Amino acid sequence: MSHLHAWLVAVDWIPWLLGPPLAHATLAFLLGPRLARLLALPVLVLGLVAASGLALRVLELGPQVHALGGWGAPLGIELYADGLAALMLWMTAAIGLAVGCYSLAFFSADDRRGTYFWPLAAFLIGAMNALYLSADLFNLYVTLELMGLAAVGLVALSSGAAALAAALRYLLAALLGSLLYLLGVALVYGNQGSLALAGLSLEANLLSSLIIALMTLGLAIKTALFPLHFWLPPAHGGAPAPVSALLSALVIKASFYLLLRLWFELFLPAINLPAAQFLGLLGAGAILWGSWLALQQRELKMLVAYSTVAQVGYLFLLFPLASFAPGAEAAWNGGVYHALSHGFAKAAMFLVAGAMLFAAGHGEIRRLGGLGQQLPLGMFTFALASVSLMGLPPSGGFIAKWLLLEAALASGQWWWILVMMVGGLLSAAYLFRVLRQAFLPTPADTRFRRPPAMLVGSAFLLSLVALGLGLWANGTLALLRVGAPFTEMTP
Amino acid sequence: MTGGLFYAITGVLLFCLGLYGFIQHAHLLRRILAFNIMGSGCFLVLVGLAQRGGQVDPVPHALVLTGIVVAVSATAFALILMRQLYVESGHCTLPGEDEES
Amino acid sequence: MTRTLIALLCLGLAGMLGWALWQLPGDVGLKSDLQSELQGQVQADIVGLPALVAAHLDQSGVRHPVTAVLLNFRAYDTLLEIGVLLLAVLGVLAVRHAAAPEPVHPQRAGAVLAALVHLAVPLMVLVAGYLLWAGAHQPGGAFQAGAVLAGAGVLLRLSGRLPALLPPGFWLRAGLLLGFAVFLVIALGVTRGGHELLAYPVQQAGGLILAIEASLTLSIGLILVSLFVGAPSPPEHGGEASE
Amino acid sequence: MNDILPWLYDSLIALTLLWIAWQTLSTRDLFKAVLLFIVFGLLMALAWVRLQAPDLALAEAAIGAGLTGALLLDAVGHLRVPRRPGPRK
Repeated sequence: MSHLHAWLVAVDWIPWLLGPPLAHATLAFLLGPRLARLLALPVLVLGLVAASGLALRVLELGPQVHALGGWGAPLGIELYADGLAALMLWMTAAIGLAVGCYSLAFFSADDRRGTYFWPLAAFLIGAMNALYLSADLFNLYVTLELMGLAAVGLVALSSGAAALAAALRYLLAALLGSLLYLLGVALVYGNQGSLALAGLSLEANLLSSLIIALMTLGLAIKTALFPLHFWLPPAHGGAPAPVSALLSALVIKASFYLLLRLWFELFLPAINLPAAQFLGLLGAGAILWGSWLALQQRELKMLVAYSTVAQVGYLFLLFPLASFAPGAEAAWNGGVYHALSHGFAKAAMFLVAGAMLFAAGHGEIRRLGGLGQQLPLGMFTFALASVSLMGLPPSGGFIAKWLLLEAALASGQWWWILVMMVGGLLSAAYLFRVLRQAFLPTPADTRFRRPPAMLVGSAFLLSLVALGLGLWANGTLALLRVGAPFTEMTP
Repeated sequence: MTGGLFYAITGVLLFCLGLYGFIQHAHLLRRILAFNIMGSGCFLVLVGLAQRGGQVDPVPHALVLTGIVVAVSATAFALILMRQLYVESGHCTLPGEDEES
Repeated sequence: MTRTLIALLCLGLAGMLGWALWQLPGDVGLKSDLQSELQGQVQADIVGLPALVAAHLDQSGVRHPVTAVLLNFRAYDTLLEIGVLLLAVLGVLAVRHAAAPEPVHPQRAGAVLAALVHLAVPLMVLVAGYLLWAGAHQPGGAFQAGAVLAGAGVLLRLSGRLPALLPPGFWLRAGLLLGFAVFLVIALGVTRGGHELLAYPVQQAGGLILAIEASLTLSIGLILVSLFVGAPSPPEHGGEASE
Repeated sequence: MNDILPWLYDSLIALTLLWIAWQTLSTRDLFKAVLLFIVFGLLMALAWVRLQAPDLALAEAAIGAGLTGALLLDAVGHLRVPRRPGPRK
């Protein structure tokens, strides 16, 4: 055991997080879906091992730097992994593995969509890993584009005019977002003469305010922050279930992660309080408006997609809550914890929604009666994921909301507490709508198909992790503390 | 003011012009054109601002070369999505955003 | 109403950005000492990176600084960028795959176009080769060469001499992937012996970069042609539209 | 006098760039818009020459104006084939 531990810590895992997914994408395209399926599990398991190894290494040795090409910043590009990056990488690897298992059953070997699903999904995971590791402003732009095009390609796997429109809307939003970000990069480079995130910081002046506004706006579009969320529901709700899970759980978190990095490193000296409060206000709008719309939806997957719009709001409460010294660290931890637990819970929920659609043959919530008996483990999974999304103990979502509440109390910003309470009640309302319907008796004319066990099983495992994040919060928070911007935490 | 800064300001104006076109047009081909103009504006800022002292900086040249390739990839993909949408629905606009004329 | 608002917002953004940039270099006399000190620091930084590139140029394996940045100092950007190109092709294929198959309309070329193609294509291949070779010490390189190659492909396609490329067969896929694969293998291969990703040994840097560039040229040309050819052809008669 | 000439040249390029961009986005004819965009790309190539970036001038002419132009022209040709618009909403 100690041998394994020593080995995990000794290896430089960063190349292992980039090489295998990109190689898998290449081979999957070259050799076709059959070999792609064979390679999927080994590559995804390797990804989880590498992410775990990196997390352990960061925990024991501190933040890791990998100077690409041996040049070092600012001449070359540096990769950087601290606790936050390690956690996001681990989430990507774990959810990626579960979604991979699910997809093996979801896309049968002769499903036409599988031909392009595997290379696109492998590219997507490689792009997200690259984004989490990058410490260079322009390289981050390239990873954003890589991730965006892979995600849009996955949405375009569905056929029909509605799917094409959803993909186009998503593509245009993603391109607009990355161009706004790129203009910010151009201004930073012109002003400071470097692209390496380490060592850059903005002075407080008009140009800096404009840079912050442009880059924040661009990344907020990509994160689907209210009122810029218009592209998310059709794209996430209309895609095949495993794609929805990847997009809703992971892809929006990547742009949020970049926003966090920028705000608390590059922008920090130039940020003012109203800007942070404004982001919080948009977050509050997202929570209320997204939950309200989720309540109106008739289709199961659209409900889950609007729930993502609402849950993104909590992430943005981090910015106002972290702008006062008391409670800043709790806010930081709470926001990141919410990103993690929402990732696992939402992936589980989209995957199980796919299984429910398979079982019932449609997605209309009103006609889901009887699923509780037909798919008991599936409905249990849905309930577990709901517990985390509502923020009930002992889930990861509970820890996240608890930390955010703590931050709000410590900094005296009681209005955000109010928003979180109302948001919690609304999410309970829309999630119970589904659960209540599923446990009604089966209508007479309904036929169910039994979904492959893998569909429900992988979703169930993810919902267990969402729950486990609440039980093993100490270890996770210890990792998050490595290299964090706030370190006045009491043990 | 040097030539570099002059082109950087031109780039900023192009970006905002493109942004206006991107938001305001509903026709997808026009939005793709606007996106390309925004991109060109960005590239001018990147090179021009870095060279406002007068000396040549090869780093933004390499970055813009990357940017041009990324832009053509995105343009090609968007165009084909648009054409397929046209084949399947007869429209060149997204649902709910019909061009006012 | 909204239109005017958007116009005003864009105008305001343009004005503020322009103003902020205009103020950047020449205002030393107006500001406090601190500001002018910062100004000096900024200027020094701007000199910094080009000087750094120049200082390391002899270790990069090429003599042209832009190529050195593109394929050595910041080669990782370029690697991911080829990924973006591949993703565009994959996205196009996914869209066309999801759509119902359609009949192929072979295109017939006129005599003038055919003659033009006869002359232009070999010339363009030559130009591409020259651009690729030139990139090591003067402007040019894989991207420009690939684009010229793609131009030749587009001409061939217009004259009807290029077979339908979709769905791509094994060898076409191999060609599309070649550049990315060679780049990736070299990026990972040099890590043997505890080096960083993409850390080419100084003596082999020139050769490795040439290998990468040559395979990139071919792949970029094929990718760009595929993006052109992959478009759906216009339907002969308007089918029943569906929403 | 020697200082004025490059200035005039740069101003001419910049103003034409802005004007063509404006025309591209505001003209009613799609085909004309695409042609104007190709001209825009060629002017960008000139701007790159003025900024002493010959690599970018080459790439802009080949990719920005040439290939993007070809893709756009092809698309316009496609959209000119009349289609009965389907029902909306």
